[in-house]
Amino acid sequence: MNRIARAWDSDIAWSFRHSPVAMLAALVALLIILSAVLAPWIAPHDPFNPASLNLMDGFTPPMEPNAFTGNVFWLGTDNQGRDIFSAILYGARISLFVGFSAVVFAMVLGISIGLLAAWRGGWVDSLLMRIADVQLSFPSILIALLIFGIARGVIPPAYREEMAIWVLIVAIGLSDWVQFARVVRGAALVEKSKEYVQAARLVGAHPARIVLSHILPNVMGPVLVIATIGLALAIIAEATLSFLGVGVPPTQPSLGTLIRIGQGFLFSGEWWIILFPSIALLALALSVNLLGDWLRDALNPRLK
Amino acid sequence: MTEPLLSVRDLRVEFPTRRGTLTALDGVSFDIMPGEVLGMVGESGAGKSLTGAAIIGLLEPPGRIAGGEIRLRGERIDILSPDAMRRIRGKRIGMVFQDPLTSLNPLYTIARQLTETIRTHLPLSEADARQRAIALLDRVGIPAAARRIDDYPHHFSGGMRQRVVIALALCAEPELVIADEPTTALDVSVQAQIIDLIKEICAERGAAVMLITHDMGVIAETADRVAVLYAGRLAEIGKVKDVILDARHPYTKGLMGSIPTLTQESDRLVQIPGAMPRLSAIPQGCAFNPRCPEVFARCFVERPEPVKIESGRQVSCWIEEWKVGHG
Amino acid sequence: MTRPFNRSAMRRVAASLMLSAAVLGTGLTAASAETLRWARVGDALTLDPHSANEGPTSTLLHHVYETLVRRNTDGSLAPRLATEWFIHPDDPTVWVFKLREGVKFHDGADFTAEDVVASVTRVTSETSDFKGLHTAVAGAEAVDDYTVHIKLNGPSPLYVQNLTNFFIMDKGWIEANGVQTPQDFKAGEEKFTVRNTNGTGPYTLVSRDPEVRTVLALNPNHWDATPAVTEIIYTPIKEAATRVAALLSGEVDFVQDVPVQDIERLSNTAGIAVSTGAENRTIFFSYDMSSDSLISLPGDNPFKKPQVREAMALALDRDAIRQVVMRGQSVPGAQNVPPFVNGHDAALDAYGAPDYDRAKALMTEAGYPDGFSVDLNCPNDRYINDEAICQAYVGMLGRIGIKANLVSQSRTIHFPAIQNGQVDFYLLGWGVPTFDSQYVFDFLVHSPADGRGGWNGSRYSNPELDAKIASLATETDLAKRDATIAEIWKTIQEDRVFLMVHNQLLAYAAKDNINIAVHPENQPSMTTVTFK
Amino acid sequence: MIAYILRRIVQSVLVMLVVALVSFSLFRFVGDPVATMMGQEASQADREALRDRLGLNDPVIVQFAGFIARAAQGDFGISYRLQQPVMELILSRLPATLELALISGTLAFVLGVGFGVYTALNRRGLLSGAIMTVSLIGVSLPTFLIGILLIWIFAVELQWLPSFGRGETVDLGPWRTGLLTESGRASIVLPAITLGLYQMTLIMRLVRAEMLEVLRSDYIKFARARGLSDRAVHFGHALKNTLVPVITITGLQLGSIIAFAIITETVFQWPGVGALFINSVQFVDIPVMAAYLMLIALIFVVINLVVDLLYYAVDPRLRVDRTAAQH
Repeated sequence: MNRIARAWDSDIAWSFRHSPVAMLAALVALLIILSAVLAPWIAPHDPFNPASLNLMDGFTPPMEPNAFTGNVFWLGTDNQGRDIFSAILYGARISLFVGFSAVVFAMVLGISIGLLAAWRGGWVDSLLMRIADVQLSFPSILIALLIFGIARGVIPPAYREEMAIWVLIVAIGLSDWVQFARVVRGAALVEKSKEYVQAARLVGAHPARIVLSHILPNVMGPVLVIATIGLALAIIAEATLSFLGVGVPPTQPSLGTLIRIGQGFLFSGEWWIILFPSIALLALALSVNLLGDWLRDALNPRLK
Repeated sequence: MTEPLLSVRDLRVEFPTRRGTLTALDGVSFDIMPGEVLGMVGESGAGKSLTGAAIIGLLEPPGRIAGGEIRLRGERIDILSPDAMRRIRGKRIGMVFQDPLTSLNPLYTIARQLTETIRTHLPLSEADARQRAIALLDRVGIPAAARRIDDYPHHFSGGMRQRVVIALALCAEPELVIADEPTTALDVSVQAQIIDLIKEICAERGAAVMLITHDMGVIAETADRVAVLYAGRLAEIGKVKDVILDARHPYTKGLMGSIPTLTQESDRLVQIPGAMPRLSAIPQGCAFNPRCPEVFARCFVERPEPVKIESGRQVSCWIEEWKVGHG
Repeated sequence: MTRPFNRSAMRRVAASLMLSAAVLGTGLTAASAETLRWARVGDALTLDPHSANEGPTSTLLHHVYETLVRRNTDGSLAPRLATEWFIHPDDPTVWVFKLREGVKFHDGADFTAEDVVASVTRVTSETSDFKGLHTAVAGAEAVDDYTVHIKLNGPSPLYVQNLTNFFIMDKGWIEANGVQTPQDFKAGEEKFTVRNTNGTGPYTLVSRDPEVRTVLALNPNHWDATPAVTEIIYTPIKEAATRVAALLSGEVDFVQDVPVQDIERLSNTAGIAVSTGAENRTIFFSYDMSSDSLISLPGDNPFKKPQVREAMALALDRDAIRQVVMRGQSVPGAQNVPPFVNGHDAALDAYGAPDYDRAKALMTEAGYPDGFSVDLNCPNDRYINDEAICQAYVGMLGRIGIKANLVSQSRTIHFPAIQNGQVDFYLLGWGVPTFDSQYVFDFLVHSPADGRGGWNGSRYSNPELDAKIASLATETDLAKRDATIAEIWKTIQEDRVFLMVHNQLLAYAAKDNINIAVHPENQPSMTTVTFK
Repeated sequence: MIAYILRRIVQSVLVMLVVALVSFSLFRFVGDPVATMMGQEASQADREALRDRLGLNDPVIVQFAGFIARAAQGDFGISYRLQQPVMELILSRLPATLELALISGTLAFVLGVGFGVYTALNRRGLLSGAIMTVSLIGVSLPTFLIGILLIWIFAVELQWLPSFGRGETVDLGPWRTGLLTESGRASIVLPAITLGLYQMTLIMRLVRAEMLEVLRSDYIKFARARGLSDRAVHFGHALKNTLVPVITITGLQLGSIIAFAIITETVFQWPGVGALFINSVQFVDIPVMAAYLMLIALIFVVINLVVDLLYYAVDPRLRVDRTAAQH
């Protein structure tokens, strides 16, 4: 722990303070995350409650009163009369929820597999790493689609809608664990051979304890980097799947779904339906990516 | 007295970092005479390798020469254009690195790497360059050089590879060879052979050698003179014999204690308690003061400048200053 | 003919993309005047002419296969492969067809009465999706080479109205390829007829790449006047924006399914003309009103309660859907039949404003004060803004406590699910090619039995009504028949079998040098297209 | 060498078997084929008869063996959705995807390596910064959004390029190509850019990172110390060493390009296997999904094998343990 604390105290914080890009990215990411988390309290409308929508509000341009209802919406409304601003907040909420959950899932899975491989060694290691190799060559979007397809076949239609978001999380998470596993395995192999771990083993300390107290802190840096970049990837994967129409249901639009809806109105003059969600998605993914990039450089002094 | 081949005066190397500028070398001055072997000794981080890198103009950014001058046969080389400096590297100053396993490009044959270097510096045809390369390999002791020249680096053992590296460093007949810990990465059994080879082949060609090592034993056997670096400053410089027999600087004295452990791989000087300070935390006054057994008040206040105590012998220590002043 | 791409602009982009001009070429080939590049949202489901009774499928097939009779845009019948048809003077249960002479199939075989007989046998077989139109048929007989008798179970004065999508196949070809029965579409059967055709139509099949493109070329031996369009390239483009972009960029000549939101933009684009017109098609919701347990609400079925059905009707704001979702491109109504079909009644078609208070009261009365939750199945690639209509209604239902979970799927999944009784609550559209209400009753209202009720997803079953529906087929007194139709409609409306939304308006967009009129059944024939 | 290839082939077969098991499980356990093929009203006897006919009552291992045997002959059954033999469908769509993948892959590789090398060599340059930032935006923009943007700008507003499909195609035997017609070539531009952009940024970042790593290596330092010109160091030594891992990873990327084509094909209505797959996923068209999976696995295995052999050819060290060489 104090290793992290020390690192935080020194290099990272310094580098952060002196990187305007990182600070701006962090600010944007924080802003989006905060407003997504607080969406139910700060959003003017609840776009997920169909009963609260008034169809007549549909297609209201930004900052202009609706011709029928006279209502004004900051960023306009979509074809169902959903307030785009609220929809973006709620959509980002879904995107972030899926993103974070998928990354945590991938991280837990990857770290466990990585540690298991390193600890057991032998055929367990070869088998797990071979699987990782094979999976790495299958792009995550394909694996996610496949899992989605399987889920579609296995889950009865009645539950599909409720399960959709979990299917998405599992699909994205399952497609993303390999990076974590590799880093953790590598670090664990190095640590495993070190004297103190051997000593701890001799004294009879539980392997899990050794692992948790000695190995994990050492890989926190790279894991954090992978997790950050993974978060951006997961957000984009979620948007892509929703855009392809295999993600969340249309009544609970994520950013990708909003863009899919907006695409239909690209030529008819309702530009705000696609523009604002796209900007939000780009801002979110870009800021997280910039943070990840910066973090990687900051944690890897050799690249300085 | 002949003109020095290489003359370093008040060399100062700095690394600007986010926490302010670190001074890695400070006020380092020494000469190397033609054909002479100068040993450069010190612990890791003392600045030995940096000195070598500064001389051939390959300091890694953001490191830079912040003061002093380096002259090669009287000509300033620290302010040359990158291209002019490049023409000196390999041609007039050759360099041998620590690890022969990583010094050679694994994807090219020995022949390609040798002829490429030769033809960069000498106006030879491909065939002539190859002949020269074979001769060189032969000279550095590669058996069946004509056949093995087309092998890839990984076909050679560590010791053989270092011989190839030496051949590469020497292929344009440089006047000075900087050998940066040329044996550290090698098996103990071949270390002596390589050192001998360097010494022998340079002597044969009249090239001076700057031998960077942390091993006082190697210095004792090989060098004409020795420079002792501590925390980026020159602690003592003089003839090997003098320094060994009559070390003046308390640090050198401690260092001498490590000579008998010639065969032992050790980067730390067990005889002196404590460790060399980090560059960011060099104490005020004499950098050695926390570890010095003979420390006294002045050492904490003022930094000792090198004191010339006899011809070619300098020591940076208040005790010597005091002796000279009162002698 | 406008050139779709500006050549020098093409070069500029080529240069800026650092691609060699050789890779790119110097422009796109413009379609020749005779080729019509036709885009619509989905592909024909199959090329088997008796396998899927579905609009886009029949539309394409009309270019390859032909029917005995065809319908004019005013609803009247015109000769096609039959030159004359009448009820046998001696036997009211027999329809007589005089066939056109000198017609050849694409493979060169002569068209004769035997072919019609074989086609009748095929279209009435078990796996036929059109058998509901031919329930009255007892058998067919070739009297001579060019005369066919179709024998019915009883007198059926309107039977000929059912024949506008009855495609005639070649007997010899059927036998040679072993395709005596239609492809079982529901079961996903593979058959020779799915991708091979042999009709008498004005165009022959050149190539077919399902979901990619289908190319048809002029049949030089066709009996009728030679059309202006000599080649048809039919391209399904699922994404609405891509479809519009393709027309805007000149890659297609004719877009049949113009998204309502793009009508204005396209109308204002130079070189493109948009025409709109009413379609013979209603869009409606329906629900399983007979099962005791719903798939998505096990152990209960609120749709069985009349109050619930009434409440759902009161919650439907048709005008809002017209205004926002359809952008005015629809004619809302309450009777599930288009205005120009026999049996339409303006009084029944009148609809009221939504009344959410009354609806909520009815829900409470029905025992669902807190509403209930159910799946709403919806196609997303068939009707104009189908998914958006469903979504809008989900919101409206939400206001009376009904939580409808939108399950939005491709029509290729949606339709079999309805036919297999795997949906509780769904959206469907229905066109009436016969221009008579019986068609609606036969497929949507009659209990699923006796070859009828194939699309009766509500599983509505009223034996009394079934009898009345069955009587329509053989009733010769047209006044009496119309009265029965009115009675049936009255019961349907009282029982709220359908929750009618609106009649679709169609919008076609094409290059403005192409004359193409909106077809009320949305089955435009490229033979009628002319160029300016 | 032979033994090495054999080992790799055996490994490839094992991978294929594992993927086949997944495919088979899809067939066997996801979505009851009987339920899919028969309506609700089918009788129990009918169902049993169909089960028997489909061999679903055999032991699972027998079914799996049958599946493998049929798969090896390219028989994946009939698509539930399009009622066409799956293999026929896939083969008819494959050329479209392969052409798109190859062109965008080439585009991505050439530009990716170029930009990567440039940004690595000019780390602190303004243009490098700009390229890196733009590349990050490229990574952050989902492919579908890029596609929509390109259609909007180049097809609708400027009307320079087609927005969908492959244009005119020409059949060369079983291979339907769009590259021989003007409209076909114009049609591939936007999809190829859309598909290649993301891969390009990946390759660029990879090349940059590898190149920086290589530039820090000892043999580069030694090459500089030998006085080789920047040009020789950067392009003679650094680039080649950079490209070895880059080529292997890029080779594997080709497989992912084919899979990533799913999105591009959807946006551009490109009639390839990706669009086929996504429609199949929505329809739960198991035979097509299973066959697509096997196809991608096969492509992966073949590419992997080719990359291995390439690696074997390029890297003289004959590093058999590829996993260690990967990153």
